[in-house]
Formats: sequence, C-alpha cells, structure tokens
Amino acid sequence: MKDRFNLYRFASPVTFYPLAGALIPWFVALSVVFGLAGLYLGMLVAPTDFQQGEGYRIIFIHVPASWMSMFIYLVMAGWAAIGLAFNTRLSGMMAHALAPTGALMAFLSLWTGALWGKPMWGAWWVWDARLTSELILLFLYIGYMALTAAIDDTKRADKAGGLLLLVGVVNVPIIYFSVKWWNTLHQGSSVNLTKSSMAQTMLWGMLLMAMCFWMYSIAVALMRARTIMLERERNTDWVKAVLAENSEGAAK
Amino acid sequence: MLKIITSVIGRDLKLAMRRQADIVSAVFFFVIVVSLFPLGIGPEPDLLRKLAPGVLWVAALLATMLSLPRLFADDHRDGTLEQLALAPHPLGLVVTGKVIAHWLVSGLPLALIAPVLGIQFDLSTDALIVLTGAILLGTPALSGIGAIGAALTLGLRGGGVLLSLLVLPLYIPVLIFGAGAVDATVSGLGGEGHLSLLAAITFASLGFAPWASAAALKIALE
Amino acid sequence: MLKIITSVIGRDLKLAMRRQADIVSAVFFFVIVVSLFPLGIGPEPDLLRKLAPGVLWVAALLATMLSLPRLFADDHRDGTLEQLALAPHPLGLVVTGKVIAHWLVSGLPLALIAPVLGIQFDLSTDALIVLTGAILLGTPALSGIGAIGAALTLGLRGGGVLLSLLVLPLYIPVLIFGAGAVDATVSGLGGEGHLSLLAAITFASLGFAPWASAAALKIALE
Amino acid sequence: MIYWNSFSDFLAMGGYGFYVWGSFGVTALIMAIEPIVVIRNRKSTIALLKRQLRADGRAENRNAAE
Amino acid sequence: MLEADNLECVRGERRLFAGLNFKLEAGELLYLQGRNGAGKTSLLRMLIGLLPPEAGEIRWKGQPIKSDDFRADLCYLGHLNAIKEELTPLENLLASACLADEELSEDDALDALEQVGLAGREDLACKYLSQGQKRRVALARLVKEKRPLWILDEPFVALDVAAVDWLAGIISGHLQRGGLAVMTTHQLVNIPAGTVRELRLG
Amino acid sequence: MLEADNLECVRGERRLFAGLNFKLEAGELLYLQGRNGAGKTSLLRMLIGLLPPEAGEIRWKGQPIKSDDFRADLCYLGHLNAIKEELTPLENLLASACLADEELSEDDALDALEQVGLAGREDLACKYLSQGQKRRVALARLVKEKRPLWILDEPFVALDVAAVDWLAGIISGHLQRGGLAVMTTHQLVNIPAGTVRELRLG
Ligand code: HEM
Ligand SMILES: Nc1ncnc2c1ncn2[C@@H]1O[C@H](COP(=O)(O)OP(=O)(O)OP(=O)(O)O)[C@@H](O)[C@H]1O
Ligand SMILES: Nc1ncnc2c1ncn2[C@@H]1O[C@H](COP(=O)(O)OP(=O)(O)OP(=O)(O)O)[C@@H](O)[C@H]1O
Ligand SMILES: [Mg+2]
Ligand SMILES: [Mg+2]
Repeated sequence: MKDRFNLYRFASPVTFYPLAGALIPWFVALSVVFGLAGLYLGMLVAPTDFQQGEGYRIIFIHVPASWMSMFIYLVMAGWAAIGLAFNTRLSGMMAHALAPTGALMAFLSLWTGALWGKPMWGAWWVWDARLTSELILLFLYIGYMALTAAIDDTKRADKAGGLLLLVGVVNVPIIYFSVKWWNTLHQGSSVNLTKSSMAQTMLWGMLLMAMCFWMYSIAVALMRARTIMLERERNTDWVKAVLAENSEGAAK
Repeated sequence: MLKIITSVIGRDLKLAMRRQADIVSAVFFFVIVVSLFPLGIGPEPDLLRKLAPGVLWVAALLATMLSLPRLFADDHRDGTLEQLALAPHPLGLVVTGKVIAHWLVSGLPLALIAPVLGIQFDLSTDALIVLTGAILLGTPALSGIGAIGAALTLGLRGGGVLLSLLVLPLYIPVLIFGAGAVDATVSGLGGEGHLSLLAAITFASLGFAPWASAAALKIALE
Repeated sequence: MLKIITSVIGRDLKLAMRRQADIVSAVFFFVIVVSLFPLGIGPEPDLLRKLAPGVLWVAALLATMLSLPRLFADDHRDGTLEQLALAPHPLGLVVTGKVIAHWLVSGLPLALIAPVLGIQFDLSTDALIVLTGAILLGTPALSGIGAIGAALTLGLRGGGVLLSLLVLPLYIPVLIFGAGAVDATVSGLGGEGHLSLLAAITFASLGFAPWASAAALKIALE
Repeated sequence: MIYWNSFSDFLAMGGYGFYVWGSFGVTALIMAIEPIVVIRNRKSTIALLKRQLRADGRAENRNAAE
Repeated sequence: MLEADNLECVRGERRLFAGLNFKLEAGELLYLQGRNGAGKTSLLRMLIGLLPPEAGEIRWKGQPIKSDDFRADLCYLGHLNAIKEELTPLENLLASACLADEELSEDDALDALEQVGLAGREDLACKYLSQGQKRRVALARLVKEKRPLWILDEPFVALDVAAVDWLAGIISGHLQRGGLAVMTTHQLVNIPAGTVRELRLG
Repeated sequence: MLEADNLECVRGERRLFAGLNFKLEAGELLYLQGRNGAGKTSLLRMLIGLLPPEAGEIRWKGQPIKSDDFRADLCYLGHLNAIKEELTPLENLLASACLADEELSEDDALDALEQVGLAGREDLACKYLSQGQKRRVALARLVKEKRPLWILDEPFVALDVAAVDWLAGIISGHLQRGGLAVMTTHQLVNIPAGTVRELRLG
C-alpha cells in the first residue's frame, strides 16, 4: 500500500511538472557535451573502416537513432502498462510526449540507413527483415499518434493508445533479433558488452553519440510533457498558479 | 449556384480538418498498400520497376475507394442528407460540392505523395512526372464515379464491400489508361495519348456523376 | 463457456446469411483486386507467375481488412455491444466467438476461391496446394489481429482508414510468411518452415487477440 | 590525433560525402527544428490558457456582480 | 395552403391509410396522432416530398409539391437531429442555415443557442452533448426560422420539462405570425396559440 | 441492496455531480430526474459498471460491482434498442436472451411479443418497424425478465399512450416481486406499486 502511495505521488503532475522543469537544462547541457565529444571522436579522430571506407561514419547517427527508436517505444509501452494498471494521469501524458520524438528517431534510422544502403548495397531500400520491422515501428508510432488524435476524450485516448502500444511491443524484439533469426543483408550486432569487434575509438564515439541522442530525447520529451500537462490540467489550481506566476515573470 | 457548391466544399473540408485523421490516413493507407507489395513479391529492383505503375494505381484506386462509404454515410446517418435534399436548390449541385471536397481530401494528397513512393520502386524522373500527372488527372474521375456507387449503396448494411463491387469495375478504364501512361513513358513511347484519354474520362464523369448520384440519393431517402 | 461462444457464432452467421451480400462481396472484392493486376501490369505469364503469391496475399489482406470495421460497429451502433459487455460472462469469450464467425464468413471463402485464381496466374499444383493451406492457416490470424484494430477504432468517425493504418503493419508478418511459403514451393525449397511459423502466429494471435480486443471494447464503451 | 589531412578531405569523406553529410544534415535539421516547434507550441499553449483564464475570471466577476 | 388529396400509403405489404384528405390554412397546426406504427412518420415524409404517395396528391399554394419553390417554404425536423458531431453547436447552426440558403448572422445564431439553453456550450463539439442537448441544437434552427411551413416529427422527444414549454412557445409564435405546422408527438403538450386541428391515423 | 457511496462524475472538464449517495432496497424504484445534460445517463452508466466513477464506489449486495455476479443480476435498457434490424422481433428476443445467458422458450417469447402489441409482426424484419415498434421489441425483454435489478434509461421515449401504461404496469409488477429499478424519464408517468424514491441531479 505504501509503495503504491509513493508511485501515485511521483506520478502526479503536480510534483512532476516542477521537477521536469528543473531537469531539462541539465539534459540539454549533457546532450550538447556528449554530442560534441562524440562528434569529435567519431568524425575527427576515428580512423577509416577498411571495408566500408569513410561511409561507415553514418554509423554514429544511424545506430543511436535506431536504438532510441526502439528504446523510446519500450518506454512508452512501459508507461502505458503503468497507466492501464494503476490509472495514473501522468502515464498517458508521457507516452503522448514521447511519441513524436520516437517517430522522428525511427524516421532518422530509416533515412540514414537508406543513405548508407545506397553506397554499400547499391540500393536505397531492400525488403529485408530488419528494415521492414523498423518501418513497421515507424507505422506503429504514426498509428499511435493517429489513434490518439482521433479520440477527443483524453482519458479514452490514453487507454486506447496504451493498449495499441502494448500490442505493438512484440515488434521491438523482432527488430532487434531479426538479424539473428533471419539471414539478412543487414549487419549483425557488433556492440557486445564482453568483447567488442569494433575499434575502441569508434565504439566510444558511437556510445557518446548514443548518450547524446538519449539526453536529447529526454529533454524534448520533458518539454513536450510539460506543455501537455498544462493543457490537460488547465482547470486545476496548480496550473492556474503556474500560469499566474508565469505572467508575473513576463511582467518583470 | 456557385455559392452552394463552395459552401458545401467549405463545410466538408472543415469536417475533414476537424477529424484530421481522414486526410492523413488515406495517404498512409496508400503508402502502406504500396509498401506491402514488395514484401509479398520480393525485392528484385527490375521486377519492382515493372510493377510500379500497376501497383501505385491499384493502391490509389483502393485508397479512394476506402474513403467512399463515408462520402454520404455520415450525412445520411445523422439526418443532414434529408435536409440537403430538402434545400431549395438542385441536389446535384450539393453532390458536385461533395465530390470536389472528396477529391481535395483523398485524391490530391495521393498525387502529391506518389512520386516519393515511385522512388522506392526506382522509377526514372520522367516516369515520376507522368505518374503524378496521371494521378492528378485520374483521381477526380475516381471520386465522381465513386459517388454514384456510394449513393447507390447508401444505408445498405453490406455497404462497404458491395460498394467496391460496384465501383471497382468502373474504375478499370482509369486504371488501364493511368498505368498505361506511366508504362508508355518508361518504355519511351510517350504517355500523352493515355493522358488525354484520362482527361476525357474525368471531364465526362465529373459532368455526369453528380446528377446520377443525386438521383440515387433520392431513392435511398425514400 | 463453449455455449456462449457457439451462440455468438450462431447469431453472427445468421446475420451474415440474412444479409448475404457480406459473404459474396468479400470474395468478389478478392477476385476483382486480384484481377486488376494483370490489367495494370500487362499479361506476360512469367512476370505474373512471380507476382502471384504476393498479389493473392495482399488481396486477401485487403479483403479481410475491408470487412473489419463492421465486426463490432453494427453491434456498437444499435446498443447490442453494451448488452454483450453486461452479460454475465467474460467479454473475451464473446469476442472469440465473433472472431471465429468473422473468419468463417471472410477468411474461409477466400481460401476456397484462391486456388481458382492461382490457376489464372499459371501456378503449379504444388504451389496451389501450399497457397490454399497458407491462406487457411493465416487468415484466422488476420481476423484476430484485425479484431484488436476494429475494437480500438470503434466509434471513431475516421474509423475505416484509421483501422487500416493500425492493422496493416501488424499484418505484414503474415503476409511475408504466407507469400514466402508459396514462393519457396515455387522455387523448390519447400514451404514447411514458413507454414509452421504461420501456424504459430495464428495460434498466438487467436489466444491473445480476443482479450486485447475485449479490453479495447470496454474502453470504447466508457 | 586528428585523422584528416585537410578540410576538403573531411568534406569529401572519401567519396561518400553526399551520403554522410546527407545523414548528418537531416539529423541536425530535425534536432534543431523539433525543439523549436516544441517551444513555440508551449508558448502558444500558455498564451491560450492565459487568455482563457482571464476570460473565465471576467465571467466570474460578471456573475458576482449580477 | 397545404392540401392533401385522397392520399394512400402502403409500406411493405401493409396499407397504412387510404383516402386521407385535409386542408391546412395559415395559422393552423395539424396535430397528427396515432399509435406506434400507425403511419405518422410515413405521412410526414410524404408531405415533404421524400416518399411518393401510392395514390393521391399533395398541393402547396395550389401547386403539386415537386418544385424548388415548395422546398424554399419548408422547414422539416425529423427523428434525426441533422447535426454533425464534430462541429460545435454554433458551427452546426451556421452550416445548416448556409446549406438551406438562409441568411443567419453569427450574433443571431449565438442568440438562438442561448435561447435553447446552450449558452456556455457553443464551442463544445456536439458529440459531448447529452441526448437532450443535441435535440436542442437541432431545435435552435427554429428560433430564427421564417419559412411558413414547419413539419416536425416528435420534436419533444428527449427534452426536459423546461425545454418542452419553450418549444411550445416557439411553435405558438410561428402560428401567430401566420405560419403552418404539422407535428406528431405522443406526449400531451399544450400549444397556447393558433388553431389546432387533430388528425388520428390507424 | 444497491448502494452508491460518495460518487463523483466528471465528463470532459465539467464536474456533473459529486458526493452522491443513495441506497436502494428490494421493491424500491429510484426515479432519476434532472434537466437535459444533468448527468442522468452518465450516472446510469456508472451504476452498470461501464463508466468508472471519478471517485466513490457502487456496491451491490455489499460487494463492489466489478464482478460477474453483479452482471448476472442486472438488466439494462439504454437509449439504444439493442435490436438487429435484419432479424425479426422473435429472433431478436431469443438471441438476446441466449447471449444474456437466460432461458427463454419460443412460446414465452411469442407471448411476450403479443403482450407488447407486436402480434402479427413477429416475422417481419425489424428494419420495417416504426420508431415506437422498435422500442417495443426492446421492451419485450422485460416481460419475462426475472433479474432483480432493472436499469432503464428513458424507457418511455417513442411509446404511444397505451404502451406507456403497459410498461408502467410491468415495472410495478417487478417491484411487487421484490425487484429494484432505476429509471430516468422526462415524461410524467405514474407507477402504481412499490416505493418510489426520487433523486434530482443538477
Ligand atoms: C533503411 C535501412 C536500415 C534500417 C531500418 C536499419 C536499422 C537498424 C537498426 C534498428 C539497428 C540497431 C539494432 C542493433 O543495434 O542491433 C541498426 C544497427 C546497425 N545498422 Fe542498420 N539499418 C538500415 C540500413 C543499414 C545499412 C545500409 C547499413 C550498412 C551497410 C547498416 C549498418 C548497421 C550497423 C553497422 C549497425 C550497428 C549494429 C551494431 O553494432 O549493433 N544499417 N540498423
Ligand atoms: N465524453 C464526454 N466528454 C465531455 N462531456 C461529456 C461527455 N459525455 C457527456 N458529456 C457531458 O455530460 C453531460 C451529461 O450528459 P448525460 O448524457 O449524462 O446527460 P443526461 O442527464 O442523460 O441528459 P439528457 O436528459 O439530455 O439525456 C452533458 O452536459 C454532456 O455535454
Ligand atoms: N420500408 C418499409 N417497408 C415495410 N414496412 C415499413 C417500412 N417503413 C415503415 N414500415 C411500416 O410502416 C408502419 C408505419 O411506420 P411509421 O414509421 O410511419 O409509423 P409511426 O406512426 O411514425 O410510428 P411511431 O409512433 O412508432 O413513430 C409500421 O408498421 C412499419 O412497420
Ligand atoms: Mg414515427
Ligand atoms: Mg440521457
């Protein structure tokens, strides 16, 4: 019972709103720092790849974007599960706030993959399992956004969208393991915690870029979540207080 | 006369905007159907290039068709159609407005997105231009002919599928000339002939379809 | 438990029989879409044989999908769904019954007609048998997954198209393995692997989908 | 430390310039535009909410006066 | 002004009525009565020209009703509300006026909505209104309606007591201004002004 | 038997009611009143468990209503008739009994249809029935209904005078047998038996 109480408190917009506001600058700063470091290592220091030439440098955004697209989906599904189980107001808002960023990440994964595929495989697009399942992921994001946009009642929109997220979650392991399960053109996983097949600088560059994408996604999603909170809770006292404070700030 | 047409268009566009999902979804249906084929058929670029015009046109047909049942159904269900039929101007004009709005919402976006999909199938620039032109020219005919089918099947419970049964055969000429124009361009023959036939079909159906639909609607309202 | 499932199936089949149009139309939609392709693409037999599995499967997907919006919509509109949700047994069982009835009306006929269409595309006997088997195995999954989409979009005005947006991506695995089985048979590799994956998908989705749909229906009824 | 010999080498990316910079460019563009859109959306939402708040306040005052 | 001459109505294989005659003049209300299934709705749909009678004729100002002129004089309100769930009450009212080729300023529309008790809900999409509120949106059309012939099919359904009184007042006003009305209802409602003629079917 | 404890209802951004309490015992009728949009339908949907209340709880025989047992005791009749237009009245009645897990013989069903005045129309598809006749088909379920809790949303709408009296009698009978009923209506209807409690919303 006590646990649940805490969860409710944490998941209440009243506590979350100022917390998010305070955290955003830090995430932005971290994102910039990681990004600069990653770019420095990846673009300036790392040597060429003996098979793929300089084209391989696309990896520094392709892989982080691909990871984030899957990860954000998992986080949304997690929020959805919490929302459906405990009926917390915050979960729907968070899923809602994450979706556009996730969709953009999926798009970036496809875009950079396509730009990589042309020189490596000779085609912008091939219909192999990983590419296809990533495309499905993009469609799932869009489907989620379209579904929630089509339902005006926010409570119902959250629940229906959450259910869709949970149903679609089977796709994520398919993306991830597709290279193992099927014989595909796309290259297998080369980042492995125990032994890595990549050159050290490359690996570090990629990990730094991944951190950069991660922090970026958190920052943007929190910003969006704050807006959504104001909009949805506009009739509550705390929002009115926030708005009043905000206009004083503007007056100064 | 023009006033009533524009006010019908205005209302329908406003409703479409209010729902948003409508416009986006028709386009995405198109995109998804087109993307399904390579999945079912396999990824050979040569094969895909040959398929492209046919697949794109069939998908355009289906996307248009899918949005047809709702052309009159919403108005019928909530009683607006009765009111429109009782308004002091010919029902054909109202239907003209609705057909134009339908095209703006479902046909035009297809034409705009088609070139992007064409690239997936590795089409040349020439072919892409002809493809876009053909879809621009042909989709108004699809909306017009579709309106007749939608009016005829209005209020029948099996509507959606029955509608496709009525309408798809009538769409075949549009399909043949539309895909033919692109094919001809790809093989270097020039698609003008096909395109002008397409234009002829469109004009004929836009002139005739609203009145036929209006007659069908009156029957449905008895 | 079985009694409720069978009585739901019985009622839905009776309704389908009463309307007739339903069953016939889904099959005809399938036939027409399949026949459109030779028109859009041209009559070369070699090309057509390569296309056949993909085209047949895409058409089956679309035919199933087209009948989905009405899976719950009629019951919703006339208030029957409320009554079903209030009946003293789990809603998931009712949905199971409805999914089975949907398959009997829309999936089974497709499997029966598919070999006939396959002959049009010059498929070998082996390939025809695998095609029929694959469609028989795969279409229940289509009905099951589709039910989730139909329940999620229930009562939304943009329903039909939104539904396809949600459901078609989830249909892709069925399409890939279904068409893959036929392809593999044509190229002499044997389609058993694909067929068993198809069977796995079907069982998983039939077990899981009714309960997800039931949850979605409860949300829609609020 | 730095791998490149010249800036033009860096731009050319061993012949893969179009693909590499195409990827990085679009990514940079998206990462620049998305926050801008989000912030503008936030500002307009706040402005709208404030307007509503003020309108509500006026309505209440009027009711109180009556 | 409105004359029905020897009307006959057959639905399915059942003859609902035959040899029906009536004549309605300015300022008169025709109050259709009859049990469920007597054919009231069918008769109304004949009067507005959507259902062709099996036999007989309907005339408006001496002319058969198959003309645009008749429709320009007619205001019909059926079982269905003819409002769009996506639009707000205000938008619905303006759109329906526009499509019916009437002039209606936004102020007039807001005024009408206030009269039917929807003040404060002008900008809420209609799908969020209750049963009775939706009916009120449909009825708001009548507030500024100047056409002489009103045909109303069970207008009081789903309305609460206050709204029923209000609507009865609106209909009286219309009759006093020399309008005609044909109406069905199963509820007992007192229309204070005009001549009320009753017609019992079945 | 049926208890509502401190119920709160929020639709959209509007709080319709809060702190609503009542208790209903065997043989009692709760008559919900209130103007259009007061939240009557919303309250009924809470009572049947389709709309989760914002706060508060509903109990049936002391248990929260989220159970199959509650639903086995409940008979709900909404705005919508829950009949299939393609099926005949007889088929509709049998199908709905079967889906609700009730026993109903064909003779009983025919008898019920005769009582609601649909004799001779048992085998006509429902789409050919008038507004009021459709409502009667829906109401025919109540004739043989043995479940203790009836929840009826505007059951008298579209019914003619004779049918209204008949339905009032059916409800009285139910109360006399020790049943409970919750009902809304804007019409004044006299229910001869049982204790009538009134609750006014808004
Ligand atoms: C549009 C096409 C593409 C898509 C959708 C795509 C998708 C993905 C995804 C989802 C991942 C992350 C999964 C994981 O970490 O295991 C990934 C990783 C990767 N992709 Fe792609 N990819 C595409 C094209 C390409 C191309 C053309 C290449 C290179 C020839 C490529 C090379 C890689 C590499 C090297 C990784 C990292 C694997 C690792 O080290 O874990 N991808 N891709
Ligand atoms: N999904 C929703 N979102 C927002 N508001 C809603 C929603 N559903 C209903 N409402 C509002 O809730 C209020 C109550 O609706 P309800 O249907 O319960 O009223 P009612 O008392 O049954 O009225 P009536 O007598 O007209 O049937 C209405 O003002 C309506 O606008
Ligand atoms: N399309 C049709 N085909 C066959 N019979 C029909 C059709 N439409 C209506 N009917 C029958 O005509 C009769 C009259 O219907 P109508 O709707 O006019 O009745 P009503 O007087 O308005 O009744 P209510 O008071 O219930 O609204 C009914 O018995 C109905 O069964
Ligand atoms: Mg009637
Ligand atoms: Mg109500």
